Amino acid sequence: MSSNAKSRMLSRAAQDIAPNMIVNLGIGLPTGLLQFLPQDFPVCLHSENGIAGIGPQVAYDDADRNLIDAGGAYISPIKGASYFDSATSFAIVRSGRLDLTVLGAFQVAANGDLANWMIPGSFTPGAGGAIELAQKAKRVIVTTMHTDKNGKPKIVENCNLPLTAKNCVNRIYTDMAVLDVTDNGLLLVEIAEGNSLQDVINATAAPLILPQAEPPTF
Amino acid sequence: MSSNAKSRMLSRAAQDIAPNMIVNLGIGLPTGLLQFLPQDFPVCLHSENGIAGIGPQVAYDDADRNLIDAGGAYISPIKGASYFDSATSFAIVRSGRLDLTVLGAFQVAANGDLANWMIPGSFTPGAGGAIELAQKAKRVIVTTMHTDKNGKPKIVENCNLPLTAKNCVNRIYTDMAVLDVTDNGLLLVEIAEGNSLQDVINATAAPLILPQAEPPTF
Amino acid sequence: MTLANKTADIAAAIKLIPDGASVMVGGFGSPGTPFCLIEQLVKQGSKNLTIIKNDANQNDMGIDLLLQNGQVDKLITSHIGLNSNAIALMNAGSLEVEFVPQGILAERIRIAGAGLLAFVTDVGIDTSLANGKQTITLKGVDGVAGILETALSADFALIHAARADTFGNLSYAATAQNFNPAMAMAARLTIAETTDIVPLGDIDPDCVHTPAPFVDKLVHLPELTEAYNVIKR
Amino acid sequence: MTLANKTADIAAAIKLIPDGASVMVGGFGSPGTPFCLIEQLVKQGSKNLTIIKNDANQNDMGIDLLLQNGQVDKLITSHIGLNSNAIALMNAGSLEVEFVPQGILAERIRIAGAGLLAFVTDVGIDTSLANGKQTITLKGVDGVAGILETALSADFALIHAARADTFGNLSYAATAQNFNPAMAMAARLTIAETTDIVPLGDIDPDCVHTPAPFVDKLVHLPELTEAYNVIKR
Repeated sequence: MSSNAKSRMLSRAAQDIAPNMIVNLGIGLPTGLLQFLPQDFPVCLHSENGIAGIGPQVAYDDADRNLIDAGGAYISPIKGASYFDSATSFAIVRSGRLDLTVLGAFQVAANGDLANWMIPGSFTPGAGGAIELAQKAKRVIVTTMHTDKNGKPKIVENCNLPLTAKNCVNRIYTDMAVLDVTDNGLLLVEIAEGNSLQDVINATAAPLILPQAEPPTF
Repeated sequence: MSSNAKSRMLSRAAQDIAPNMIVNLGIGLPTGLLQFLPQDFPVCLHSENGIAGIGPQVAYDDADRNLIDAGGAYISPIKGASYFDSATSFAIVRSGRLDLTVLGAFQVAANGDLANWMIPGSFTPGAGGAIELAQKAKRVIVTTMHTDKNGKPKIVENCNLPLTAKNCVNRIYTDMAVLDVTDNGLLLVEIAEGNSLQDVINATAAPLILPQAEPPTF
Repeated sequence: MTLANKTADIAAAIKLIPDGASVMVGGFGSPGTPFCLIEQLVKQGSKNLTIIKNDANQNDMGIDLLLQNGQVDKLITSHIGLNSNAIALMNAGSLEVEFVPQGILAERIRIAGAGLLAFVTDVGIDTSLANGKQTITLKGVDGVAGILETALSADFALIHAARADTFGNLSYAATAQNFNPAMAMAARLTIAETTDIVPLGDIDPDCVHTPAPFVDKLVHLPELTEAYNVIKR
Repeated sequence: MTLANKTADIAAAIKLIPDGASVMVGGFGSPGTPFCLIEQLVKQGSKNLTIIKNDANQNDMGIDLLLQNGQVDKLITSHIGLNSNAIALMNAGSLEVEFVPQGILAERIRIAGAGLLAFVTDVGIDTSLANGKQTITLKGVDGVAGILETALSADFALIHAARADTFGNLSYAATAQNFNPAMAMAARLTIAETTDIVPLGDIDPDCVHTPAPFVDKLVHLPELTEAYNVIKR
């Protein structure tokens, strides 16, 4: 994915964050959304290792060795932050206090099934907190490349990898498109600049519901 | 119970507190044990409303309105005290961190069954924390008058009141005697000054195992 | 990034509580009881409430005012021995009381706040407390392991804090903590009162007892009324 | 009344851990990991250990040293993606790994610390995570409500605290809190390390994260070694 396409995707996904949401950004791509929020945007960022109120990342030399996010990045707290233990942190998650979580994906299915923690036989690191985030946040969006590094579609009719959670994804942002998971399947919402409708259809291994009018670009 | 008999009982029961124990003293009579401990005695007093490290009671005019024990008495913390919420407080209780609890009783049975929270039809205030204290403390002792205000024995073969916990009491201190709950029944350990062996037998509605030698007085 | 300001007018906050609501109320005895929020609920007069509180306060204070005002259908509690009015209402059959052992009550509330469904405990297993409750056997273990105790959530929680920042991070004083942290977690909408609302950053993030994600509305009290003092006896 | 002094020599404290013990180790990544206690356990060489830790640290630090030293039979964890050595040992079949979703791991530990037997959750109910687990139906509710997750206790817990008083009241710094409070509750014997042991009364009782009744031995560290710094990448 070109750095342009990635920026465009993250910038578009950042618009999903409404004021005053409590948001958990998954490790990797999702953390990148932050740079596209206005500096004084009202949002409470939660990380499952025990903080609500994450501020900007800090350089190693300025880092507090006791203060990281779940991905291991050195962070700073904003004013009004709180620290808590892991049991309390997941109490926030499971009791439905997260308005939004943004996750990566190995595969997303047409019904919103998500697989993002295990590729049997090749990569089994454990799910960390992904299962509870995916199952319990009020809104789950995925940011991912549309295809894997071999060009294989990651958006599929049915996942063949072990699921993180069933029927949990609400929206998918990729380098090629924005897709909504609906009761009737995947609705094409927007197309990334430089891609044709046919490009998106070809790169997707699930049927797409096309809008009446030409889908807008982003 | 004369104030002398009561003092003797509490003073004798206080000897059950070994150095460095974590102890919960039930509401009422048991709290009275404190006055018979040396001032610098090493013990951590827990109260289920959320403190470990209770110090002396304080007068109303000097009281911190946020600091009471479970019985509602104004207390002070000793140095090294901690405050915690109710869930954590009972985590201490149920996980077996209490070395000793001292409870009152309506009835104690020969097998250590305890009834101390409900007299059906006349008094049903709820059990508060008594059930978990009785069931989970490593050692449970009861301080009580030997008979109720009508002279009816409180130490019985079987409780007819609803149980707080089964088979939980290790030792009973009364105004007349000290009794141990053993696998074979109640063992008479000591007799309070001024009472004869026959007095104790008459006031007890359960068989007593008598020691080989004359039981010592206290 | 900035954080929402959750301060609200007391009348507007309590207005959210309709007839028939379930309401958790913090406090163990007087400490930690949100007397002002309760009094506003009395003034408002919402009816057919289910109240969840460790105890029933004492006569003529705290939730006893709701009981006396006929606003409460059911009380879930561990102990009401200091409130003769509550005992009388219960004995007269005009108040349904569900007694729960104190630590089981705290844990049923916390489990709800942790987004879980139930827990298994051996507390009370050999007594009448187990009557009517579902028992659980564990795979590979002979015999009944314990009683299933279900999560206890509520529509609202009324919380008394010593201090809060404008985002709703709460800290409590001494034994006024008690049921407040678990209840703040277990309600669908949590309203906290405090005399001391401070700017963001004035509460050390390491000393927050209830993180703000659990708190929805924050009511500033100009002062503590006489009810907040432990009763002389 | 006075309170016990729980300070102990590091070698004497770790000496208590025999072959075959189950050991909980605090920390999420580097913050909160008791590196010095772990290194003493490596030095001591206790074998056939079961280690319970959120993650496997990174290569060549923390519990990876126990893994590399062949001291660990089984690891119960949520994620080992940053430790390629752990993944290799697992794939080679020389290390048994039980994966537990992170919040379920935290709660299984906390439930043990709360003296309870199990809890019921719908987390993972529709996925392979439910395979082989006992499911529970609730009385009066149709269908399976959730999975029974059993309490996870251990013989020992190794804890890193920012500060402790001599009685063992602990406070943690920032995200170094993580699994430490629940693990301190869930072990039969809890050993905490800190560079900062203060006299009784120097920790505000309202700011204690782990109350001393959960702590058995307290090891003073003269200083933090290089391992305590988050690794540069």
